[in-house]
Amino acid sequence: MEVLLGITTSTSTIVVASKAAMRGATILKTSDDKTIILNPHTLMAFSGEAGDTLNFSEYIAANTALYSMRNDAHLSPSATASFIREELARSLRSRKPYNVNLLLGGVDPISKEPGLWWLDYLASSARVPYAAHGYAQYYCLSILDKHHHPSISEDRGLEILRMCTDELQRRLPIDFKGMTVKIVGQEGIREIPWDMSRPIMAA
Amino acid sequence: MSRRYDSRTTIFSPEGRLYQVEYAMEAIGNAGSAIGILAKDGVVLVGEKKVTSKLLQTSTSTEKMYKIDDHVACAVAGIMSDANILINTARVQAQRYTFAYQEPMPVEQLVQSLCDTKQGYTQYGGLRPFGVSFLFAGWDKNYGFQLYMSDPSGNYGGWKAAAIGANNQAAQSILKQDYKDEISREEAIQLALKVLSKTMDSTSLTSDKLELAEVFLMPSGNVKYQVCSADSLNKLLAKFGVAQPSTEA
Amino acid sequence: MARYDRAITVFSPDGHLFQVEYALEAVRKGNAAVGVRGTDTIVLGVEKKSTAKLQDSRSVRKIVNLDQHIALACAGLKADARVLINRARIECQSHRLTVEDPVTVEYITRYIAGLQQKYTQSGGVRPFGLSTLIIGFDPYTGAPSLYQTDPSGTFSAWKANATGRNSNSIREFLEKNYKETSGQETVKLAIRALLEVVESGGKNIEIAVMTRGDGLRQLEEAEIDAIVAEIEAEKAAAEAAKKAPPKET
Amino acid sequence: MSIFEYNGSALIAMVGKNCFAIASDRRLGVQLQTIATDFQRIYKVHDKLFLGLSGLATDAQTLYQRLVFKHKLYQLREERDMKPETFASLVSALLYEKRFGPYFCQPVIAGLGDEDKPFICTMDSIGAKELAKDFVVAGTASESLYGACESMFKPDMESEELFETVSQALLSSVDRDCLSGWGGHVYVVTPTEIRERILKGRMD
Repeated sequence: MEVLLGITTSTSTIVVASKAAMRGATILKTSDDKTIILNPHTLMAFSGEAGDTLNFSEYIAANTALYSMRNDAHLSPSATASFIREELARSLRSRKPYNVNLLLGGVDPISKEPGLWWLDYLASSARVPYAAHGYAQYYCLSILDKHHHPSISEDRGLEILRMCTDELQRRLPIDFKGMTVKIVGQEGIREIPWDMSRPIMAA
Repeated sequence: MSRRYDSRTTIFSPEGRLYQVEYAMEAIGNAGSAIGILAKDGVVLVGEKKVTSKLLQTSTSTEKMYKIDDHVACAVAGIMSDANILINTARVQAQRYTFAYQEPMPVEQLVQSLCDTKQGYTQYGGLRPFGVSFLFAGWDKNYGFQLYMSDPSGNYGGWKAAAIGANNQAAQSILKQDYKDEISREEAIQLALKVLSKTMDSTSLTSDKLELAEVFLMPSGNVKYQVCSADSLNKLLAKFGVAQPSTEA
Repeated sequence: MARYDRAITVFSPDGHLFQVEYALEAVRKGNAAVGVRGTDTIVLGVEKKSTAKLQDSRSVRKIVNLDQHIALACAGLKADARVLINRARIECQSHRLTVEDPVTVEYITRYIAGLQQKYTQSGGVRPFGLSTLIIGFDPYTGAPSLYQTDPSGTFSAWKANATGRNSNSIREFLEKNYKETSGQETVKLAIRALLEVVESGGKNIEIAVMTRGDGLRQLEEAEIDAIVAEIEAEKAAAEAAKKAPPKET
Repeated sequence: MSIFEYNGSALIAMVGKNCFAIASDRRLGVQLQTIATDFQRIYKVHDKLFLGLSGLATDAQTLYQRLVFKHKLYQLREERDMKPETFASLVSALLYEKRFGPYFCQPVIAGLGDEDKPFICTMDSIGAKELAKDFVVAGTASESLYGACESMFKPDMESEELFETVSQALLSSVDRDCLSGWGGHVYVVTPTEIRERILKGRMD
C-alpha cells in the first residue's frame, strides 16, 4: 500500500512518496522517507520489499556519489536511469534478486530538461511524463491522463498532484500518513510541506 | 644460476626513476611522429607513416589512426603490437560505459581508464610497460572538443596542440610558436602539415607517407570521425604549398 | 653480486628495503606539497610546474577530493597517484554504504597507508612512488586534521608538514614559523612556506582551502596572486622596518 | 499468463521489392495496466539493419544493450557494418547462451544484405532461427498479425505500398489484442533511405 508518484512539469519533476512504513497491517513509522538524493539534480523514490529498497537505493547512491567524485562531473538523469536499470537487471538474474520498484526524477544539467523514469522490479525502464507505483496507479493515472500536459507549470503540476492525493485519501482503505513531496527544479532539489489534514469526503 | 627473469616488473632505480618506463619512451622517440591540434570546430590528427618497403601491401585501413568510438579517435606512436592491445582495451572500455549508461563515454574518462591500464603495467601488470604514446581526439557534451596526450608511464594531459614520436620536441616548439587560440579546422590542418614538413626526416611530404584524420560535428549534431583520402590529401598539400618537390632536395 | 635491490622489495643484509628507499627518492623528485592545519581552516598547497602554453590546465589538478569532507595532495608519480586516489574514493563510498557514516580522516589515511604497505610486501609489484598529505575535519568532533603517508606505508599526524622536492627547507620554515592560526592567516602561512622553494606567483602554485562545513575550495590564480603580493609587501615592510631604525639613530 | 505476455507487444517485418518494412506497437504495460504509450521496441543497428524485440521488456532492453555492445566492437574492428545474416547468427548465439535461463524475448530482424537483398528473420527465445521470404510476426498480437499479413501480403510491393500494407496489418491486429496497441511505429527501409513514421490508431 505504498504510494509513489511522479509528475513532470515544463521546468521540473515532482516526486512524491507516502510517509507510512508498514509491515503487514501495522504502521511502524509515520515519517518514513522513501526518497534518496543521488546528486544535485537527480532524485530517486523507491518501494517494494523492506530490506531490499534501502539496501539497493544506498548502493545506487554510493555509486553515483563515487562517479561524481571520480570524474568531477555528475551523471545526467538519463545516464543514472540506465545505470540503475543495468544494476537491477543484473540482480534479476542473480540468486537473490532485489524486489524494488523505482521512480527517478531529474533535470538534465546541460539541456535543463526535466525527466521522469519508471522502473519496476524486473528492470523494465521507460521514460514517461508521469508515473506511479502501487495502488496509486489505479487511482491517479486516470487523473493524470486527463489533466497532465508536458507544458504545464510547476504550480499547475502541484494542483494536479493535489487532485491525486485527495483521490488517494478518498479511495485508499488505509491511512498512508501523508506525503513527502520533493521537487527537482532548475536550481536543485527542495522539499515542500504537503498538508493532508483537510478532511476528504468519500464520494 | 637462478636468475629469475620472470616475475619481475618495472622497479625503482636508486635515484627513484623507473628506467623501463624511460626506455619505453626512448623507443617512441624513434617511431613515426603524430601531431594533434585542437581547433574551435574540431580536432585534427596528422601522422607520419613509415613506409618500410615498396613490396608492403598497403592496407586500405589506416596505420596510425584508430577510431575508438563514434566520438573518439586516436593517433599512435610506438610499438604497434602494444598499441593494438591498448586500442582494443580502449574500445571495450568505451562500449562497457555505453552499456551501463546508454550514452557515449566522456573523453577524459576514456583516456584516464586507458592510462590506468598503462600505469598497471609499470607497477604490477606484466614484465614491462607498454611502449606506446597516444594522442586522443574527441568530443563530449560536457567539454566539447578535446585533445589528450598520454605516454608509457600512464601520465596524460589535455593539450591544445601536441606532438608524439620522432622529433616531438622540435614539433612541440614550432607548435608553441605558431598555435593560436580559436583557429579553424582548416588552419589547424595547415599548421599540422607545416610542422610535419619541417620535422620529418624524409625530405618530401607526400600523401603516401601521411595520414590525416579529423573529428568534428556534423550539422545534425552527431560527431564524425573522418580520414582524409589520398587524393584530397594531395590537394591539401598542394594548396598549403608544403609539398616540396623531391628534386629540390 | 647479490642484487638485493632488484628482487622486488626484500631486506638487504644490513636491513634496508631498497625499493622503498628508491620510491622515496621518486617522491623527493616530485613537486613540493605542503599542508597546514588551522583551527577552522586546513590548507593544502602544491607546486605547479608552470603549465606549457599549449596544455589544458583543467586536466592537471593535483589537489583532489576523496569524499565531500576529505582532500588529498601528493608528491611523486602522477599515474600512481591516480590509481591510489581511485582506490581511496571507492573505500570512502563503500565505508558510507556499510556503516552509514562518512570516513574519518584517520580511517582513510590508515587505509591508504595500508595499501601502500601492501605494495612493499606482495610479490611481483613495486611500491607506490608517492607521499600523500590528507586533510579533513572529523565528521563527529569537527576537529581539523592533517596526515602524511609515505611509500613504506607509514603514516603520521601533523600540525603542518611538507613533502616532495625541497620538503626539508619547507619543513624547517614551518617549524620556525608555525603558529596556531585560523582563516586567511592559515592560507598565508601555507603560501609563505611554499614560496620558500617555489618561484613566486599564482601560476606556479595550486592552493585548496578546506573550511569547517563548507568543504574544499580551489583558489583562483588571481586570489593566490593577491595573497602573494600581500606577503611580499609585508616582507618588504618588515625589511624596511629592520633597516629603518639604524638609519634614524 | 505467460511471462512473454507480461508487458504486451506486437512486431512485424515484411519484404517488398528491394526494400523492407519493420513495425511495432507502442504500448508498455504491466499486464492490463498501461505504463507508457511511446515505448521503443524497434532499434536501428545500422543504416540497413533493424532489430525488433517482443516479449518481456526488461529482457528486450538487456538483450538490445548486449547486442549493441557486440555489434559496435565488430564495427570498429572490421571497419564495416555487419550483414543481416551474420547479425541474426549473433542474436541466435546470444540467446542460446542462456538456454537454461532464457531471455523471454522473441526477436525480429530485418535488413538489406549483399546487393541490397532484403532479409527478414525471427527466432524463438532460445535462438532457433525462422527465415521467411514474405513476412514475420511476433508478440502478443502475433496470431491476429499472421491472419492480417496472410491476407494482405503481395510479393514485390514498392516501398509506399509496403508501408500501407504493414501499417494496416499492424493496426487491425493490435485492435484485436488487449495487451498491445497505442498506435504504431513503422520503418520502411530502401537502399537509399529510411522512412520512419508514427501511426495513430485506437489510443486506448
